[in-house]
Amino acid sequence: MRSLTGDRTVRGVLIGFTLLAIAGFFLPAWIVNNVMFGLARGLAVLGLLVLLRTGLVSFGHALYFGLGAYSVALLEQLAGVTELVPRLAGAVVVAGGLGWILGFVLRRYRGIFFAMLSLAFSMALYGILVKTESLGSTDGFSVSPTVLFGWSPETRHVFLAMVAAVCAFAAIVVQVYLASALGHLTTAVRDNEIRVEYLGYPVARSIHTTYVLSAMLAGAAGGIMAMALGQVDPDSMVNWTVSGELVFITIMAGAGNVAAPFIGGVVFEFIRTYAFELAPHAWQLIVGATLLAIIFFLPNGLWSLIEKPWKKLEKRRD
Amino acid sequence: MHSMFNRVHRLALGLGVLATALGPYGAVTAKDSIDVGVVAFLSGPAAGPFGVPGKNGAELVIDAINAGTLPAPYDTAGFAGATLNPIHIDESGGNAKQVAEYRNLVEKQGVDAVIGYISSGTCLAVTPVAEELKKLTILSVCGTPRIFEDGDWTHIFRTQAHAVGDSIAAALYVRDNFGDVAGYTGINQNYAWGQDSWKSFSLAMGHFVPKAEVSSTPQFPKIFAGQYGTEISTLALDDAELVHSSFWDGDIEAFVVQAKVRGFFDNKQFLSTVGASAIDSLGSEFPDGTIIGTRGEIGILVREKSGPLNTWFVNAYRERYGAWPLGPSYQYAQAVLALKIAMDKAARDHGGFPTQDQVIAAMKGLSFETFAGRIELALGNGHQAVHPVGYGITRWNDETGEPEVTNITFYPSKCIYPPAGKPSLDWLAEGMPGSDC
Amino acid sequence: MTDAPILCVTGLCKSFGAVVAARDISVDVAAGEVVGIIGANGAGKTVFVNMITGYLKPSRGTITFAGTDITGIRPCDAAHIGVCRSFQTSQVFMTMSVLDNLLIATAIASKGRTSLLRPLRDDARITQCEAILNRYGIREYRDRVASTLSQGASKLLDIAMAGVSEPRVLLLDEPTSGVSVEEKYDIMDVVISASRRQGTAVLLIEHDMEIVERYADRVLAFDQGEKICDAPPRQVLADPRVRALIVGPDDADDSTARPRETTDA
Amino acid sequence: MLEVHRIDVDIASVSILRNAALDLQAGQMVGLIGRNGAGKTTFLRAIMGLASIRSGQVTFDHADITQAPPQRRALLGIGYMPEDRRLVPSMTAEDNITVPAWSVGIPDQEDRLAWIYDVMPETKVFRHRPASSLSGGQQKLVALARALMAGNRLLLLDEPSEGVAPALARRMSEILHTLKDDGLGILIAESNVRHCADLMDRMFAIERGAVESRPLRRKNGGTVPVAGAIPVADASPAGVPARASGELAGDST
Amino acid sequence: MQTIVAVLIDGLSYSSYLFIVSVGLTIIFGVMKILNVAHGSFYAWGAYAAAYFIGLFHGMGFPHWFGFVLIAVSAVAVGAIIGLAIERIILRKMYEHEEVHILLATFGVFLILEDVILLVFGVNPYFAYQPMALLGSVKIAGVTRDVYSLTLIGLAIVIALACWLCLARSKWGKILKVVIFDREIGLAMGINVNAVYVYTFVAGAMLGALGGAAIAPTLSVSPGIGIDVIVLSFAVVVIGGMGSIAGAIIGALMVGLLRATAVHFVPELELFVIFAVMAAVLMVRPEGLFAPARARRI
Repeated sequence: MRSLTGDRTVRGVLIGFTLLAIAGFFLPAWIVNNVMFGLARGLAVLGLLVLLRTGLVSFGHALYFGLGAYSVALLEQLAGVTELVPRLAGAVVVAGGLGWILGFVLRRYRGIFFAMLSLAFSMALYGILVKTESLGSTDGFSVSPTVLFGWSPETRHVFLAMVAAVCAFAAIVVQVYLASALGHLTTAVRDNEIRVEYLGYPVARSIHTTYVLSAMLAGAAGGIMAMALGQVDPDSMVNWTVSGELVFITIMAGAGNVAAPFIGGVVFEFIRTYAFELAPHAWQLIVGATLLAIIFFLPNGLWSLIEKPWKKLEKRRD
Repeated sequence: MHSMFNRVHRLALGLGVLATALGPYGAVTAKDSIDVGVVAFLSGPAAGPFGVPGKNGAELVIDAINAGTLPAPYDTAGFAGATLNPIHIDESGGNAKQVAEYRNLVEKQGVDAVIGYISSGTCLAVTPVAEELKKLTILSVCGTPRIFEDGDWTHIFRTQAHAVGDSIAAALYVRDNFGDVAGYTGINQNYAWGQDSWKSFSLAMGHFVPKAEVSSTPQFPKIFAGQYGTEISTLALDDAELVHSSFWDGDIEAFVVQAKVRGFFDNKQFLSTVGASAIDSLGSEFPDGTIIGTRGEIGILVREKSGPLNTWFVNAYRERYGAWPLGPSYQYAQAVLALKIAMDKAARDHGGFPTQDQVIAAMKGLSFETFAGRIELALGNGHQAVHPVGYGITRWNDETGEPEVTNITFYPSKCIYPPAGKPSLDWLAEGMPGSDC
Repeated sequence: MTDAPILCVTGLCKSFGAVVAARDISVDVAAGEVVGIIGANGAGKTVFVNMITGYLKPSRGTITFAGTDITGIRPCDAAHIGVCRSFQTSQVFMTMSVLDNLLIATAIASKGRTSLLRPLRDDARITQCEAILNRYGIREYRDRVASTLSQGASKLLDIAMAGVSEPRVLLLDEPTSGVSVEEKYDIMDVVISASRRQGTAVLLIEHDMEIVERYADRVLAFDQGEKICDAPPRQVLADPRVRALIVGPDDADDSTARPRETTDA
Repeated sequence: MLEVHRIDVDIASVSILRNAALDLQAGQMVGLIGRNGAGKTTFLRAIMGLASIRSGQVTFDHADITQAPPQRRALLGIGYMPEDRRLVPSMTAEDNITVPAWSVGIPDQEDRLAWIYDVMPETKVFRHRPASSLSGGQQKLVALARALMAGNRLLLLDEPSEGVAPALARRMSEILHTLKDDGLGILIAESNVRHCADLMDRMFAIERGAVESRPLRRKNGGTVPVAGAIPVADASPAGVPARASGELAGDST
Repeated sequence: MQTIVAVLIDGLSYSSYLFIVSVGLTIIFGVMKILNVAHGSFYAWGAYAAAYFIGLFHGMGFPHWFGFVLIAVSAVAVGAIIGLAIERIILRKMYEHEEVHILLATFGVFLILEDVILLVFGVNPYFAYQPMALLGSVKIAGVTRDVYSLTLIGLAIVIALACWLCLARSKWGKILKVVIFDREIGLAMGINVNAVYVYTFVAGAMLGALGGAAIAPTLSVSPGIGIDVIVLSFAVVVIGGMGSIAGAIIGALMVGLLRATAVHFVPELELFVIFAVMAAVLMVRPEGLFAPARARRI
């Protein structure tokens, strides 16, 4: 516990998200929306960040993002569930469960093969969703507003606070995980699998654990996205372009810190909103150009912009 | 006034206060102008045949109303005196994106109302959000019956009748003109619109042409698939001679082009419930003898219909855009018309600029004269329109170098829509009790 | 030294297609014994080690460790029960600091699973690792990123990581290759004294005959997958077959042409 | 013919070579001796243009080729044989050998091939077999032949006798001897000089840290002069991080 | 029987355009080790260029057959211009970057090219049915088929043969083989690898564009057509083995025939089967059906 509160990142995350939740009550609704969408994507990106730490890039994480979103929608369709906790739990459990199953296969793959197999799995789900009428086919489903212990808040600002709380919790869990020996194993596996194996820890298990954690995060993200948006559909939740966007945000954000994905997610959401407003027919062009610019000029992502002053701050406090 | 609101918004953004307290409607008493989101496909396969003609239709009528140049009885300028300032939004990109865009329209741009939506899927997605945000929204084109049969909405209106009437009218037309058809199949898109259309058409056929056999493999390709080689083979191999389709966007053109080369239409009787846009865009390539509908007294079926409003609309449209007005042009224009009528009426009733609730009250159950027919908001507790639906047979006229539709029959709304409160598929399954044909 | 062998290898065979990499190899290693393995490149030394540590499955034959059959076991399980190895080219976590490298090794070695959930940089664990760094003389590199280490230091780290769990069998694959002449005895002294203290059996693959001669209790000579000699060092090195195949063409007056022998001249 | 002036080479921003220098004349065979990981391969790669040189200069026939792309160096007559042969397995031995001729556009291709078969008649025997069906030693010969195709002036050989049976190693020495007598310059990187020490005209020691003076005695009792040495970066790394996992098989193959 | 013939013909014609697109992708991957997401854009650009020019020239009164010339010209032009530009401006600077970064860069290019299409060609769909109409139809086993689709099968065969000849029978092919096997050995053997990369990328882009241009007459060319194609060709390439031409043939045949079978018998599974097979192949043979199996690293 002492190490938890002593961790600067943990403190930073707590303060940041608290401020964000409070600020939410003073911000206009459209900003609140964009921030929520951004946080939801950020949560999925946090999952990709954990995978990236172990050297893997999934080009099919929309599988879990979509699964989380559809869990929320289907829980409502089939069982009328609109409570936050079961919704979120459903999303996490379903995504984590499938992640656990597919993990047995995926943990054997690296590099491009890992990326392609992830893509195949996600597109198989996409294929099912798009073509099955009872799963909403291309339309998907509407998702009604979320209820918190029987209370349905009038404004979405309360929901933002809930989302912020979930994201802060996830960020801290990931931070603690990455600081643990198990978490350091992710980097160890990326650096040298053989050594990890010969030290007595099965590489497959390390990757599997990371993968399930990552799937759960993406599932939660999808669930939150569905709740924030009020709508799920295959093209905006499961198609490969969604996976591509998530990887894009991961690179844009940088893998340096658990807070980076959220910053990246929110920045992405605003870039997209403004790009769409500025040039409805060329917003993808703006997003694509941003992506290229980041790869060329900021290969370590936005976090590298924050890291320097942050480190300086740390030094001063020491 | 509007700019003041912008300033308030900006102020709220800056200080972080007030914004939630002051809704965009606040305590408004009078307005010089209103902002209305107009949503239509501006890109993608649905832009050419639906989105752009729809947007044009809206634009034409909005400009005319703002200027007060629309023929009587709509010759007063403005919407309750205010000028309408349209904000055009592209409907493409999927339902989730549209929901986000809707929120942006209302919460960021602060529009006073939203008109539009072509895709049934998008309508279904946007409706609950519109209700949540309490914003007057007039759906203009989409046809799924689920909107008002599965839900009860205060802020949503639809000035277009739902698809069940199209299907019943289609079955009636088949009964009246192709009564001896032995079997039928269909190709429809795999989302709300296509599925609903096929379901209600086959139910109606069961009722009106009971001896016609329904195929076991109707096709449901993905919307905007663009390529139908395999589907055409399956349909061609099917014994059924009548092929029903509710394709509407670029898909209908792609299908017709691909099927025509393969001689598909020589062996099959094709029935297209909404494909009229392709008649103009494909010209002589469009197969003669197709049963075509336009979902109301609109588009090519009323192109020649006289009357001051229709003549004005067709001529003004042709003059401004160099093309015939299509069905969607009428549909969007009608939605704008409904807004004007309701706002004017509310202003008259209450004196002064009406609030949103007053407009909604005025619009409820409205019955009004449109360009070539009449629309009654009779279903969905006064929120859902009904109107006659007609079909005809296509023919390319070599002399004029224009397509034409012959043998047109309109079926009255009393015949093809269920009574209020009755879900249409149940009504169809029960044999359409109370239908007056 | 106890009499019961800790590691028993019987009739081990391995072939890759037509290439035979191990031909009916049988070896017993007693606890605390240091066994040198020599052979030319491609003689099958590394294949032999890879089979014992479970990286390769033998085509035939069995490997018994402390009375249990461990043939075809996974490397991580082998390590877990106490069969560890170092590598010819050092295998360390390149992007991590030397300390973190050792911390991870220590964390894995401490058998309790829950310890993996504790923060890696646990104070007690750091103290433990610093002691190891001291012992191997790489304390000064504690916070250096592993990729910036010299080959010698990297090698030491590699061996230190292999030895963290105090294995009962330690396989050292060319521990002094890539290490400067001055360092090689230091490394070997540290490693061998640690293993003698813990009673670890060491299998030592080496090209450097001086090292073999000095540290091994017994030497196995391999040629083309076959064990051709198994005897005390002096005896093996004197064997004419070994001299011909492994040590080099026996030209007494040309012996200085071999760099390894000239280097300490 | 070849002069390397104090070159520095980094790989992934890790210094591999520092101030490395060497020179070689036509008809000379020069050994570059050092342990695994000392930087021998990097040195050869730098001369071939495969590793970029941060500072320093490489000249060939007094022309600066420091920044020249590899294909230009091949055109000048420099041939390279990598340590692990790297023949294209699906192509025949002859196709492998003639690759440089096609790519560089050598005009007298046929003559060159005939000359190679003349020097190494054994390669002619299996010229139509796919490289994948050749034994390790045969592959080594093909790799040498391939290096000769472009390299009619200077040969860069990385561990030519590594993993080769003694008989073949002796044969390899013979071939190199012939080539040397034909006037080729030959630079051999070896960790084990056993098989060609007596052919070497000069030796360069490459080892991390300080330079060692290392007189080497010939069979006939003469001494090979140590012409110079290459100081190599102090912090020579234990390898490039990327593929730690590929190297386990080590000398098993 | 009729159905089987229909499935075969539908499957084959679908396979053939998939093959043409995928072979470009697989060549680029094989030689340059780049998984090019922007390949979908080449397809879209090819289709747009062909549809636009066919419409334009038809309107100017050129005969129908001129469409075939335009298809070829569009493919070559798109490949040469866009392919060259991308290789020169973007990829050239990226060869040293991480795989993910290159993949993402091509994703960025894809996004940009998607919108440039909108800006250049507008939002309305294009129809260029004239070449298809010209060739008419033929009746096979009771099903009327457009000759154009059958011609596509022929085109695919021609391209497969040309690729095979080029790779297996020409010096060029052998040089490519060396670069594919090992870029660095290629360099050392005097191959101008940069030039090889340019030619390869342009050739791959041309094939991608040709796939689009050739299929354009049979579909409505509208925004977003590249999105589905790119994953389909990924599936083809992965099933067959990345970098293998024979693999692209097998992959395209499998995807095309599976899809046709699904549409005829279980339309709901149309998309699912393709990706399920892709996943299955990856699980059993990660390197694809036609790539030589290599030892898996731990």
